Amino acid sequence: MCIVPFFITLAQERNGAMREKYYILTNNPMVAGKLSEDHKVVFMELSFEEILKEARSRIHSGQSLLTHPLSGSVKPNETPYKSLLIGEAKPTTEELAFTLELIETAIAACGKFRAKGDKYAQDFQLIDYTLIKSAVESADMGI
Amino acid sequence: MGKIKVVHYINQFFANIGGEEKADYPAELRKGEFVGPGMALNQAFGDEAEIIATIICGDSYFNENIETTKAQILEWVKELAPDVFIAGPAFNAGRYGVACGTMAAAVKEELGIPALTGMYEENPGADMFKNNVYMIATKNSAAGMRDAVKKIAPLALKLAKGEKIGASCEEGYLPNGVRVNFFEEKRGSERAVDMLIKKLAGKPFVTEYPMPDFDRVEPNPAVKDLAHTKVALVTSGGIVPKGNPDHIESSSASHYGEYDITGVMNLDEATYETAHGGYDPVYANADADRVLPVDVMRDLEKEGVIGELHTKFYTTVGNGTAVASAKAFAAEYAQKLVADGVGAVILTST
Amino acid sequence: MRLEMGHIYIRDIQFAAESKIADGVLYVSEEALKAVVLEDEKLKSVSFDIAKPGESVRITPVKDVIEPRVKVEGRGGQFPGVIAKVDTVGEGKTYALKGMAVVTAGKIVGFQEGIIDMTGPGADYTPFSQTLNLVMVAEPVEGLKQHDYEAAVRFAGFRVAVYVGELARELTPDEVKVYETPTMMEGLKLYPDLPRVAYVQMLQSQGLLHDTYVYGVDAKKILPTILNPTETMDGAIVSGNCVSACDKNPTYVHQNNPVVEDLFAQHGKTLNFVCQIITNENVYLADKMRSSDWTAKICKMLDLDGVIVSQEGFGNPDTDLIMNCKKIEAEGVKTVIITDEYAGRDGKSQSLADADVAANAVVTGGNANEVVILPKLDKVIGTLDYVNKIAGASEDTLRPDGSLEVELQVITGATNETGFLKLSAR
Amino acid sequence: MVKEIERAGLPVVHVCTVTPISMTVGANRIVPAIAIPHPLGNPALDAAEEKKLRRGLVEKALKALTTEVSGQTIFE
Repeated sequence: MCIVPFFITLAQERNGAMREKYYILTNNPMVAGKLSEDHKVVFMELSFEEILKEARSRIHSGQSLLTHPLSGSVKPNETPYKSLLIGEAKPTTEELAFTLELIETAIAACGKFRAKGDKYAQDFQLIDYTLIKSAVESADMGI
Repeated sequence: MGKIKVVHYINQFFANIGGEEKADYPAELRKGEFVGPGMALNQAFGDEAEIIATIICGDSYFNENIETTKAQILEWVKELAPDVFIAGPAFNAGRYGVACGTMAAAVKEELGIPALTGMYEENPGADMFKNNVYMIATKNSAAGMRDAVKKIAPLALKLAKGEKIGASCEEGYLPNGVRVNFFEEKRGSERAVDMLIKKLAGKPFVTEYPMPDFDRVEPNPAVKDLAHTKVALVTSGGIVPKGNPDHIESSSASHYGEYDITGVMNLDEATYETAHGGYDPVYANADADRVLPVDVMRDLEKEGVIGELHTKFYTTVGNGTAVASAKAFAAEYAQKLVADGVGAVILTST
Repeated sequence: MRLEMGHIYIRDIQFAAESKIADGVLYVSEEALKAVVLEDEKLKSVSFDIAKPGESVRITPVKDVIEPRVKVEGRGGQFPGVIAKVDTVGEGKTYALKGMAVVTAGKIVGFQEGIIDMTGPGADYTPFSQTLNLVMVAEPVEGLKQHDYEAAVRFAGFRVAVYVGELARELTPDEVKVYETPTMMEGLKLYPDLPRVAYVQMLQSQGLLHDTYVYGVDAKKILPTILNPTETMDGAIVSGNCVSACDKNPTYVHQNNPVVEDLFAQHGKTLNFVCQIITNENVYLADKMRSSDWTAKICKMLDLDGVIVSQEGFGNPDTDLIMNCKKIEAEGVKTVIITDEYAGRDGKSQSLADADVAANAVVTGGNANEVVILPKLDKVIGTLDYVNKIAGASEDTLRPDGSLEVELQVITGATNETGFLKLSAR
Repeated sequence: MVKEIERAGLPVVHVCTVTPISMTVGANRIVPAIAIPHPLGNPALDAAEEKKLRRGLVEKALKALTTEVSGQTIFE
């Protein structure tokens, strides 16, 4: 069911600027702390599954999902933290279908793993931070 | 503990009573007897198990009186209290396959007694019941009896003894949607190379993880006379009467809703809402017509554009992914729509 | 490119005053090993231990597994761009110490690394219960950040493997295997009517503890490219990935890639093993688009007939795997993909996070959610108190009788997605 | 789901916001809807305007039901 989206055209069509306007949606305090000086960060005190559902609602209302919701081999619920890049621009129908399938599958995947409490919150925050940082570097690179 | 007790279910043909002309043969219990394929099964059990009774029933009799016959047979089986119940094998006989699947699933689900059956993968009974009860894959005719018994007997013993059941390709049952680990002869990379060589040579190969198949269904002819057609509304948006009387779950709902809208001209905040947890419910709760357009359909009905709006609508809640669409429910309520004389359906999704 | 691979079989490891290898026994000096590790001032202390197949020993948390090798002829050395200087490797003569491994363990982060059981049911699910393991447990200096500690332990592991490998430089191998990859034109002339086949290897590349390095370059930063498969035998690809123990590729798997091995076995007979193609699995969706487009383009430009695609990790890479499969098949190149599954503890959930009808030829390494009971073992090398933090382990992991009820996820290499083991599922 | 209704012999039109998903699940007659939370409506409009919008969509759906199609067709 993988529809091939065309992100590159998405960026060029709009206002010509190669940089795509996006913000970071996260429930990870470290991401909010480290990235909010030079990036727009929306921090919400939500669980792993709830932040995915929040991202889904924003996609439903016309924004774009720019990162994979199951990034990182640390499993959903095993880590309480999840950050995602949300694009301000309206996705094409193909991109909407593709990213909806990703987010719905990620939400469904939460049921497969057991929550583990957050004795290692600091480590989980760091992992999630480096994952989204790698995406931010790609996003800032200009496409 | 003594020999494992087995009860065997077969149809009129395999009981040597007769073919189609005897398909109306009523259900019969033969205690202390094995019949037809029961002989081969009993031999295969050796001294580990024995068939303590055989239940025979004509395929027409069963399919035309499903509820009563099922209840009667369940009663017999309950009283016999076997360690395992075997139905069939049915090979490619359609009605026999459905009867075997129905009985094996009923014995397992309602009596909690281990049960299994066997049939050809294209038997209609296969798709219906392979995910409910273990079903040995057989050839498409009784010529495959020896091979079927060789697989049914060991699996029956394992089920009776409560042993761990291996993967479908180890035990010989039709894949039932439950992934089970096992150790292959060759390592994964070697299997991948073998598979690629076959695929390149156009030779058949068996994938180890079948992708969900998006089979195609041809479109029905267009509606000829809309002004005299009954049109029904169906939605996957989870619209239900206020308060969700049937408690339809907010995701991957286990059942669908059927609701009567006789005399209902419009859905509003006081009377209807959405049970679906997969999207922001505010707009659907404020006016459910935004998901299920009853108001406009009533206008079209009044203006004679459509014959009539069906008095019932059907509603489900999927789990959001296209892959896991609610296939089973649709087959059921589609039959009801046909039975109620519906000529066309508008299906709305969020 | 032609490489002679000399196999030297190690049948025992012992600590001794002086390091040497004599008739199959590795004698190694703890002081010398410690000196090699503590060259890096970011590491405060290190301890070594030996775990042998069949012993009642559990190693956890496992960070990486490395096979000691030494390059005796040809350009460059082991782990180019990481330990040895950058140079094109994969030709000449290399010796590998078979039947043993260097295993690095240590607290990088308080979770996620894996378990190796040398005996019991757990031993069936990891290739490293069959090797003599020289285990290194390193401790960081106070206040060292995780990033720096991960790198320090990773490099220390490679240095130890190189030190041990050097001991074999003057020996004569017990067995020699020759691997040769012809250039494009040579290959065409040699095997005009054999199908042209390549191996597309997806490398984990998402962030701290999720990285892989190619000649020292972080795989996140590469565009898909081609390698001679023999380059991987000299450590061209190394693991910086220690999450999801069951389906990450330890460096040992990169050095002994089973797909490379099994394609070479058929090379010149039923197929022409043209080359290895490497690509990544980034977090940013547009990166996935670019990398899968690029990989399919390379397959087309090389006039390939078929490829085997292997992934690494869970969830996110499923999307790249299906994208690669779809786009390569769309170029008329046939694919077989290797994956593992997360079908839930009951085996009933949807195994992959993505699916497509093009992926009609799949090999699976099994369901990583399946639960297994690991009995209490006499000795633990590393630390056990992290075990219920390891992926797939849950609060009630450590049971009263000391046994562990865990998912296969926690066992190093259990459902490896290069097809290293025989575990599968249906 | 839509396939089961078609298989039962009933012509069916799928009014769906994300048409590629409708294509994947096998619908033969597809009408693009407005948005996921309100497929046949738009809360930004006043009641009369919104009903007119809904009417348009339903009429397009009925047109799809009365049009012969040989394969999967999206009625823009």
